[in-house]
This record gives sequence, structure tokens and C-alpha cells, in this order.
Amino acid sequence: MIDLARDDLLGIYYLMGLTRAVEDATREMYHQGQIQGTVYTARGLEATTVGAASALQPGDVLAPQHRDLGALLARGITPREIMAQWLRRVDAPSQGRDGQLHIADMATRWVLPSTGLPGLALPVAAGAALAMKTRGERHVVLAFVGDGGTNTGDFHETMNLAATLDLPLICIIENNGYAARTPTSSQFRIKHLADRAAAYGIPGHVVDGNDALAVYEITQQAAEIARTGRGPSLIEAKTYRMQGHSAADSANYMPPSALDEWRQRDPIELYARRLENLGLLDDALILEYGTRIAQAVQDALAFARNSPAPDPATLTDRLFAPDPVPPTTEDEIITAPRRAVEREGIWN
Amino acid sequence: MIDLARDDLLGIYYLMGLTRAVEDATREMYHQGQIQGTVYTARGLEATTVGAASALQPGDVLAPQHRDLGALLARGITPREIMAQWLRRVDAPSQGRDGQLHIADMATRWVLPSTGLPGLALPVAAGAALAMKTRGERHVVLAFVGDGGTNTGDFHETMNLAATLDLPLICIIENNGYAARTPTSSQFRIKHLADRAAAYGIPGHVVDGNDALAVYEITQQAAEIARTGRGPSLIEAKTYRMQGHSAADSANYMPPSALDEWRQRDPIELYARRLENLGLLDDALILEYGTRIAQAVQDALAFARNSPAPDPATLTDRLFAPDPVPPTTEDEIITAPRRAVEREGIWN
Amino acid sequence: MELTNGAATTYAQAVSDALREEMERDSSVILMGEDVGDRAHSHQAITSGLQARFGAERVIDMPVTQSALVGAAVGAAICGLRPVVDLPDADFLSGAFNPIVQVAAKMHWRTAGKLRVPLVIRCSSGMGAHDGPWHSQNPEGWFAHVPGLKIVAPATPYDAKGLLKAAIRDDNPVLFLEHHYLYRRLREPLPKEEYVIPLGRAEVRRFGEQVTIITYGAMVYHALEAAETLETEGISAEVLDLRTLAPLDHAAIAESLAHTHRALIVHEDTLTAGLGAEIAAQIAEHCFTDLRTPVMRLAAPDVPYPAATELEAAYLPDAARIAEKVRRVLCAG
Amino acid sequence: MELTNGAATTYAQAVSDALREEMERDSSVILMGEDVGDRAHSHQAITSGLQARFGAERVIDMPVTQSALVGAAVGAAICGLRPVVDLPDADFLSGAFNPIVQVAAKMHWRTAGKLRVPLVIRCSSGMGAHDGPWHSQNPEGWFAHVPGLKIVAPATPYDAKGLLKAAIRDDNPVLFLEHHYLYRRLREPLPKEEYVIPLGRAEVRRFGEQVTIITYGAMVYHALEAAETLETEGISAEVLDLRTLAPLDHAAIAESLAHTHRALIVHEDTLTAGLGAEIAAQIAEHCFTDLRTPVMRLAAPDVPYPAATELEAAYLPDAARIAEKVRRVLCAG
Ligand SMILES: Cc1ncc(C[n+]2csc(CCOP(=O)(O)OP(=O)(O)O)c2C)c(N)n1
Ligand SMILES: Cc1ncc(C[n+]2csc(CCOP(=O)(O)OP(=O)(O)O)c2C)c(N)n1
Ligand SMILES: [Mg+2]
Ligand SMILES: [Mg+2]
Repeated sequence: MIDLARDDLLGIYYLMGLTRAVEDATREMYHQGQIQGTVYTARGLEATTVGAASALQPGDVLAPQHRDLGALLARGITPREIMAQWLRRVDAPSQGRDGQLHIADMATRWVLPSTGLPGLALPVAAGAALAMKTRGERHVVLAFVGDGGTNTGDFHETMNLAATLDLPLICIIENNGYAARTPTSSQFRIKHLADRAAAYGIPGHVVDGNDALAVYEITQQAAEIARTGRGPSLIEAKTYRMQGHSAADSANYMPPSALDEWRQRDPIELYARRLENLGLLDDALILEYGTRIAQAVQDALAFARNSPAPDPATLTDRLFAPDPVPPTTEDEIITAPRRAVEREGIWN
Repeated sequence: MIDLARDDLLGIYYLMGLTRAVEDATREMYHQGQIQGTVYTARGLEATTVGAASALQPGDVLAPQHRDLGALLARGITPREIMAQWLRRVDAPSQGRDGQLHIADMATRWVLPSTGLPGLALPVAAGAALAMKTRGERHVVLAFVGDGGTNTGDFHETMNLAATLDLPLICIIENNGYAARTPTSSQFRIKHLADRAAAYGIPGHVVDGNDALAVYEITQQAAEIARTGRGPSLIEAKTYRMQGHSAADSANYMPPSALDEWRQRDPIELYARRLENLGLLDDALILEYGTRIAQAVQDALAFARNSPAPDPATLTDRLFAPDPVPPTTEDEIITAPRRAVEREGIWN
Repeated sequence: MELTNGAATTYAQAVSDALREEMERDSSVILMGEDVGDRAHSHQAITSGLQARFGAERVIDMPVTQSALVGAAVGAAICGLRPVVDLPDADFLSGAFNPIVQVAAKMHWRTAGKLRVPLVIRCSSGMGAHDGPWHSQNPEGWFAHVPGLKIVAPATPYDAKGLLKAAIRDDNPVLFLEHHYLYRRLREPLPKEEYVIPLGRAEVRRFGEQVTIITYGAMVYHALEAAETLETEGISAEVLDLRTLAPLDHAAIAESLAHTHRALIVHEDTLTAGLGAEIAAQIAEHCFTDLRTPVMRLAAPDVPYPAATELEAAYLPDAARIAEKVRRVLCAG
Repeated sequence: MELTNGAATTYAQAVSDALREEMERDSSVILMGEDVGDRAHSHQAITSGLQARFGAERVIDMPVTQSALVGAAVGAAICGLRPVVDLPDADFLSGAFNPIVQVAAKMHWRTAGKLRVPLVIRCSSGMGAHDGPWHSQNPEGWFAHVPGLKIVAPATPYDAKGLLKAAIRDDNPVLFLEHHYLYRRLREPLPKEEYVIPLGRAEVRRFGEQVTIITYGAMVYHALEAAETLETEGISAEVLDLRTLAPLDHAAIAESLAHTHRALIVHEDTLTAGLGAEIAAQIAEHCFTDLRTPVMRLAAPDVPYPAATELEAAYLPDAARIAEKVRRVLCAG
């Protein structure tokens, strides 16, 4: 079985549990009126987000979308940062300017920030992959997109561009059954979104999105292809959004039977059974992880609540990056010889 | 063999010849400095444009792109209109405001005008198909797109939308080997653009774009599917742009061997041989058509040259369509009771 | 004319009523959008019930798109339907910039009047979502410059209903900017009888003598509050609600300036090259002799829309800042 | 400083030289675009030879896209490259509105300065193509309103080179609007030594006393011609070339107005809510006491760019119309 050591396997377990606990706490805060705006969570998607992002190496870039907390945590973004971001405090990665999971760190954890517009993160991810290729680095970019997002023009343009230029890009489609309230049946006519790979001449895979190790493994394979200059892959993780679109969504349009069915296949439960079967997890360890996770969440909440609000006086700071150091001193900058421009007969 | 009578078969021959003659005359005028701006012609594409558009019935809509003169002529746009449009005269369909083959007539010939941006005509075409479906009409829309255009987001969004809503849309990809100076090998990784149909769950066909009857037949079949509510089709016509991108393009990047090869497969020659084999065409008839075509072109040129330039005083006319007849007379329009709006506590 | 007896109508309901009435009146009116059907639409439930009433052929759920939704609506409009496109957030107009600007707005002019595009794009704009840089933008600054587009921004339930009806009946593309913040916060009794408010006419919301506050949307209420405060200081401010942002009602602006001689323009959208610039430029050129003090603008600063409440409060004009700026207008010159 | 001996450089060549020199200086500078490689690029042959020199990894041919070309450049810029995107026509910016406005322009602010987007989008804008509504647009009216973007529009070969170098070295997204009409019509001798012109500074092209004509791009030459005509009538006009359109050089405008007391703003782009509106609004507010007559604007009328030569001539400002409008500025007030 795959190249993961015991600690790595348990690490995935921890991250999936942490993802769910952070999300549960976030929704609770939302329902208590402590969070402004829209809260997207992803109960049921933990295997996809954590499994895929665990296949990344240092220097590889993650381009998540709005629901990919698991991938952020796997990349090393901390619960403290997440909670401060939800509360829009000054210690949040975007210091209260931006919200949701729009978190950036290209210095040590290589995360591109998602935007509020589905699909638009994909060309940016491809550009990161282009930079790697241009510099001859053996890194890859892992981008997520939703089933809904695959219908956008940016998805198509990006996948075609990545394929044509052999960019090291892995695109994971989180097929979670819905785009907001629209079921997949009203979004496209095909059975497998992975079949869209045929439009670009790249490998397409369908994977059980509730099986963390299956997602890990296929991502790993795609990463190997990308790293060796053979271009992008498209992976469709079949999974289910076990909640409404946002924390404000009653989800009354989702059939209870489907919810029940998917609950039987809860990715965290499935993964725990698997680790138990491998003899890696037992009740004591489950309890221990539960405690560590609860502590991490409590610590994050306390951190975020203690963090001050951003200072309104800073509102207009840093619109632009500072001017580069002028390459020549001021008096070396010459002025155009005003009348030297040959413009005679210009209008004829 | 297909449902075309002798006259229809000869009509296609006439239209293909007329297309080439009008284009030749246009390029000549361009090189004599009589036409401003960019001139796109399509030597080699006559079978695709005329063949496909000949499958349309009255009330069906054509959505051509910049190079589809053959389809316009097949739809009944006259050489006079075309030439007046190239010269931007007041008798041109767009009265000198717009140029190129951007010609509109939704009253009797059902042509949507293309825009200067590849891909952008496709959603508009889908919208026309949506209107047909909404009104329960058994009409179809025939849209053209280039090999380059299939890489745009609008292509993808439109095909997916049309598939999902079962719209009566037929999309013909004119794979003519190039997007401007970019060969297909630098545009996408796949062999057949028709394979993109798999991304939408719709029929995809490859057809010899230099065989007018093959193009006619496959378009006809797709139209039948569309007319009976079974949605869109994607047809890739393999052909070759036997000239540069525009009349100004020296085409020095196009391999002479490829040009030679395709010249052997000139669509007009191929079709003439076919009609001859069927006993429908002989040298006398070829001469007769040649004369009629030459006369039509001369007549069009004379017409266009005699047409006045647009009057600059009309420049700002008709930006907006006139206000609709007010549904209530002026004094029936009441004024909001200014203070009645409950806005107490609005800012809390 | 009789007002409805008692039951006041919210801004959201007024929009909903206009849609229903126009769909009843004219079978060529259709709705298109993501989640526009009866799946408990989140967007203020404005289109709820319309699919059940008018069928899935006229209330059409669309897949997520960036450009094709609007592009398809343009095509349907050319072919004789009157599509109303539903975009939950005005921010998403950026993805449809191409079909709006390059196709819809140019169609009538470039075909020398042959084709018409009777299209309405409805979206909620402005503050209220508290969702940061992609969910509260005011898009009028992107589009006011585009010849061939009309832009409407109602401030009251009465106007929302009457202007939406006019927009649907108009044979041109219209951006209809509903205000997110006002959907459920305003109520007023609406006439039982049908009414339509012509596009292109501003409305004086409060008469005054010394300065005109020119604004629209939710800022109308801040301006009214500011005017009340200023009244206690003996300053008489007129509040002009533009209602239609393109084409602008220059006559109403000039008429007001002719007696107040001073102007402050207020908008939620950012300052530089925003709609206020055009109004100020018009005033500066055409009301020059009327003007006693410089025409000024109050708008959001030139940065993206912020997420944190504390930043948002600093970002948006409010009654206090409007009043303060009016005082500056009066002293200047 | 020594000027090149004799051989004058065209505007197109100046752009080309700037690209080559910057690519030599800094290996992180890359070019991306359709037909940007060595296949006899049609777009004024500006990038010709660069692929042979710097390789296909740094001069990258891209498939036709609407949004992804710019989106990908943003990603590459974030990762430390300095991409220069080549769009043959400024009109095509409309298809990339989303990545420019929603991604590139907001990135630095919204990440609180963590990420930078050192990106240049070069395109040819304005008259000269004679190709109607989609090949001669001036895009500054779409983008001047967008916080976080810089916009540059050089009028001379000297400026084109120096400003493009500054744009490439700038750590922010810059729209670089080359002027189609000027590519091959202007020549001037350029210094042999390297020079860089800082963004954000206007330049007085002609000194004058009674009125300032504020303009940029090809209109600079019409303005100069108008000023020459006016001189024969005893009217002394100053011509201010903005060079950078965002951020505007307010100081230079105010300085000029302080002695001329009158202003006419001229641009090729359409009038309403165009860049001229912002300039007029600024002047109206900040130069109020300096102004003797109303600030006026001369621009294209509010319709799409026309195809026919006769309509085009009526559409664009020219020296005669500028002179006429200056006379009106002088009489007004
Ligand atoms: C252009 C645009 N349309 C709609 C929305 C609203 N919206 C936000 S997330 C979302 C759903 C996208 O669905 P999918 O891609 O399947 O991702 P999921 O939310 O299921 O993870 C929608 C419609 C938006 N933000 N932007
Ligand atoms: C957004 C955009 N990019 C580039 C162009 C320039 N352009 C005009 S036609 C064309 C070629 C399109 O190629 P294809 O779709 O294959 O059509 P073809 O010209 O071969 O018929 C290009 C690149 C444009 N008009 N718009
Ligand atoms: Mg989904
Ligand atoms: Mg082609």
C-alpha cells in the first residue's frame, strides 16, 4: 500500500477530524451571530480535501476554492489563522480586509488565495504552474474546482492552456452534487465530469471522494506526471455536500434519503475503520485525537477572539505595492527633447 | 443519395463559386487600397460554409463568424449587400457603422451578426435557440466557430448550456488549421475537436470539410435531432485556410507543401467532379455559371461603388431603440408618496 | 388613485410583484438565472413561486456560467423574448462584461437599428452582504461609460416596482441594480393599480435651498438623515435621488442647482472615475455660473470593498460624513 | 547624455527595444500572448526576434482565450515572474475584465500586502485600425475606475520606451496602452543610455498662458496643432500630456491651471463617465478659485466606434474641433 508511513496516515486522520471540528465551531459561531457574511463549510468533503493536499510537497502550490478548509489545514494553515479570518481580525492572514477562506501564503506554505467567483482561481493556478515550468522547477500546482465551476469558461480555457503548454497542474473536481441549490442534473448532461479530460487530451480519473487514501493515491500519480513534464491531469472526486450551500441555507431541497445514504459513507468514519483494520487506530487513540482537536479549536477560538479588529485608519494602506527602488537617480531621468519628435504629416 | 433535387445541387455549386468570386474581388479591392481595415476571406472553406447553411430552412437562424461568406450567401444575403458592407456604404446592412461580414437580418433571412471577438457569437446563438424552444418552434440555430474559437470560455459555457437545456443548436467547428498565425498544434493537444462533444454529452462528428454534400448531410442530421427536441450537436469540419489569416497576411508561416496538398482537394473542384459524375454538370453549364457569377460580382461592385457614404450627421442616431409607447399616459404616472417609506431604524 | 389598504410592501416584494405582473401581461417575458426556479432561491426569494406559475420554459434555471448566461439572454432578446436575467450579486457582472459591453450595448447602433435587445439584468448591489471584496460592489462605475446601456438604481419599493416594469418594457439593455441593503428594510404601501415609472427621471426626495445632495440607492436615506441634521443647524439641503444612472437626468440636476447653487454628490461606489465624476463634470461645465462653491464628491475610497465591519464602517459614506462634507461645500469657494 | 547618432526610432521599435532590454536585464521578465513568438507576428512585429533570443520558455505562444491568458499571467506574477501580456487589441481587454478587475487589481490590498502582481498588459488602443466597433476602442474608461490598477498611455517613442521599462519594473498590475496610430508614424532619436520614466508624471508638451489642453496619446498631436493655430489668433494654449492615466498627476494639472485658469480635456474615448470626467471633477473641486471659465471636455460622442471613414472622421476630435472648443472655453463663464 501507498508510500505513507504510520505517522502520515494518522496525520491525515487528525487533519480530517480537525477540519470537521473547525467547521462545526465555525457554523456554531455563525448561528450565534458572531460571524458576518457567508460561511461555507464542507462536511463530507474531508477525504477529498485532506487526501489530495496531503500529496503535495514543500514548494508545491495549493489553489483551493471556497470550501477547502481541509486542504488549507493540510498545507499548514493553522486553526488560529482560520478563526481569526472568520472573525476578520487583525491577526487573520488578510487582516480583516478579505473574508471567508481567502487565505494567501506564498512564502512558506504555498497557498494561493481563492476569490469569491468560482472558476477564476483556475487560470491563476495555471499561471503558478507556468512559473514552475519556466524556471524548470519540479513543483506542481493542485487546484480545486466544484462541479458547478467546471461549467465556467475559465475551467475550459485553463485546462486547454495547461494541456497545450504541458503545465504541472492537477485539477481536482469536487463533485459534491450541487452548485448552490442546483443539482448536477441541471448543470450538465454527462455522468462523469472526469470525461471532460478528453476535451484536452489529458488523463481523467474518477475517484471515490470519500476515500482519503484513494484520493491521495490518484493525486500522487497525477503529481508524478506533472513533475516529470508530462502536463496536467483532471481528477473527479465523487462526494457529497452533507449540508446546505452555506450555513444560512436550510438545505430543504436536498433529499433526506440521499443525505442518509451519504452519512453511511462518512469519510472520517470510513477512514477510521480503515486505520483500525490496519491496526493503526484504536479507541484510546481516537479519544486522544479527539482531545487534541478540541484543544486546537478552543485555542484557535480564544486566539481569534482576543485578536483586535483591524484599525480603520489602515483602510486605504497598501493598495499598491511600493514603487520599486528607482533604477536611476532622479536627475539621471531625462526629459524628452520636446520638439524632436518627427510628426510631420502625421495626420495624412 | 440525400434529399437534394438537381436544382438544389446546382445551387450549392453556384453558391460555392459565387463565394469564391466575391472573395477574390474583395481581396483585389483590398490590395488596390479600396477597402479599409481587415479583410477575412475563406478560400478552401466554401464546402463547409455553403454545405452547412444549405441545410437550413426558412426561420432557422444562422450565426456565422468572421469568415463565413458562403453561409451568408446561402442564406440569401446578396453580393450587393456584401460589397456595400466592405465599402461601408449607406446601402450596406450596417450602413457603414459596422464593417466586415457583420451582417444582421432577423426579419426574412434570419442571420445574427457576428462580432469582432471570436467565441462571443456562440452564447448569442444559444439564446436564439432558447427562444425557439421557449416558443415551441421547430427551428434550429446553426453556429460556426473556428478551431481557435473552441478554446474560448464562451464555447464551453455555451455548449454545456445548450446540452443541459436541450437547445436546438448545431455548432460547426471550422477546423481550418490555424487561429491567425497559430497552428492547431499550439492551440490544443487533441486530434479531433469533435471529441469535445464528450464533455457535454452531445453527438460529435468529424466530417470532411471539403466535401459539400458530406457537410450538408451531417448538418441535416444534426438539424433533425435539434428540431425534435433532442438538443445540440457538435460537428468538426476538417478543412484548410488556403490563404493567410487576413488579406494583409503574407502567410509565409504556412508550409507550401500543405498548401499544395490542399489545393489538390479544392472543395469547388471536388464538388464539380461529383456533379459531373452524376451527370448534372458539364463544360457548358460550368461556363454558364461562371458567367452568371461574374455578372453578379460586377453588379455588386457597381452597386456598392454607387452607394453613397453614410452621412456623418447620422453618427449618433439610433444608439437606443425608441422608448416604448408609454403604457399609461403621462398624468397617470403617479409620484411616490414622499414620506410614506418606512425607514425608521434602517441603519441599525 | 387608491393605495393598497394597509399592507405595506417591501422593496424585495415590490421587485417580485413587478416580475409577476409583467410575466402575466406579456408572455414574451422570461426569467433566466442560477437558482431562479422554485428550489427555495436564496436571493431574497424574489423569484419564488414564479416557476410554479409560469412554468420551467419561462423561468429557466441555468448552470453556473460567467459570460454565456448574459450572452444567451441577448440572443433570446434579439429573437423577440424579453429576458430578465437574475444575477444574485452585481459583482458577477464582471464575468459578463464581454456580452454586455461588446454585444448587447452595441447591437442596436451597429445594426443601424435593425436588431433590438430588450434585456434586463437584475442584480443586487451595494452594502448589506458583509462579504468583502466580491459581494458588495457597486457596478455602475464599470458600466456608466458604456454607450447603449441604461442603468437603473431604485431607492424605494415604489420605484423598484415602477422602474422594473419600465425596464422590462424598454427595448434596450438595462442593468437594474437592486439594493441589497434595502430589500427587507423598507416598506411602503403601493398603489393597487398598475403604474410604470419612466426611466431617466430623477426625483427630489426633499426640497431645500442652499445645497443639493445628489445621490441614489441606499445613500438617499443617509442623505435625508444628513439633511435633517443640517436643518437643525439652519442649513437647508435638497436631496435629489437620481433613480436612473444612465442616461442621467441632467435637467433635474440643473434645475436643482439653479436655486441651490451648491452641490455634493454622494455614492457608495469608489471615488475615482465613478459616476460622481460625470455628474461633477456636467455641473462644472453646464452650471458654472450657477455655482457659488465647488461641486464636491463623497464616495468610498479607492480600495476594494472590505470584509471587517470596522473597515466597512470607515469605507462607506454615512449621514455624519455627508453632513460634514455639506458643511465643507458651504464654506468652500 | 548622448543621443543615438542619427537613427531615429519609431514608437513600435521603442516598445520592442524596451522589451528586449528588460528581458536581458531581468530573467524573470517573460512575454505571453497569441502569436507572440517568431511566426511573423502581425501586431506591428514588436515581439519579432525575441523568441529566438530568449527561448520559447520566456516568449510563450498561447491559445486563443478570453480570460485565462491574463489569469495565468497573474498567477505567474504572484510566483515571482514579471509577465508582459501581449493583447493585439485593447478591445480584447473586455474578455479579461474578470481577472484584471477581480483578481489582479485587488490582490495586493486584499492579502494585506502579502502578494504582489508585477504584471504588464500591453495592447494597442485607439484609432488606426479602421476596423469598426471592436478594433479601435480606448479602454481607459473601463479601467480608470478600478482601484489597484495603473494605466499608462505614452504619446512619444521616448515615453513608450521609458514608461514601458518602468511598468515592467513596477510591482503592480499595469495596463500599457500603446497607440495604434502612432506605431509607425512617429520617430525620434533615443538616448543610447538606459533611461526609465517614472509612472504618474504628466509632461508639458507646449507652454502657454491662457488655457490648458489636457490630453494624452495621439490626441497630443492634434492638441499641439490646435495650439499652433490658436497662436496665430493670439491665443496661448498649454498642452499637458498626462502619460500616466492612473494614478493621475493631479499636481501637474493644478500647477498648469494655476497660471492658465482655463481647461479643456480632450480624449479619443467616448465622453460620458470617461477619464475626462474624473479630471474635470478634480479641477472643478480643487481648482475652483483658479478657474475663470468652466472646464470643458471634448471626446468621442457616446456611440460605438464606427467603421466608415466618413463616420470615423466625425467621431474623433481633431485639431479644428479642439481649436473651436478652446475658443468656446475662452468665451464661456
Ligand atoms: C459568477 C458567480 N455565480 C454564482 C456565484 C454564487 N456561488 C458561489 S459558490 C457557488 C456554487 C458553485 O458550485 P460548485 O462549483 O459546485 O462548488 P461548491 O460550492 O459545490 O463547492 C455559487 C453558484 C458566484 N459566487 N459567482
Ligand atoms: C479575444 C480575441 N483574441 C484575438 C483576436 C484576433 N483574432 C481574430 S480572428 C482570430 C483567429 C481565430 O481563429 P479561429 O477561431 O480558428 O477562426 P479562423 O480565423 O481560423 O476562421 C484571432 C486570433 C480577437 N479578435 N479577439
Ligand atoms: Mg458543487
Ligand atoms: Mg481557424
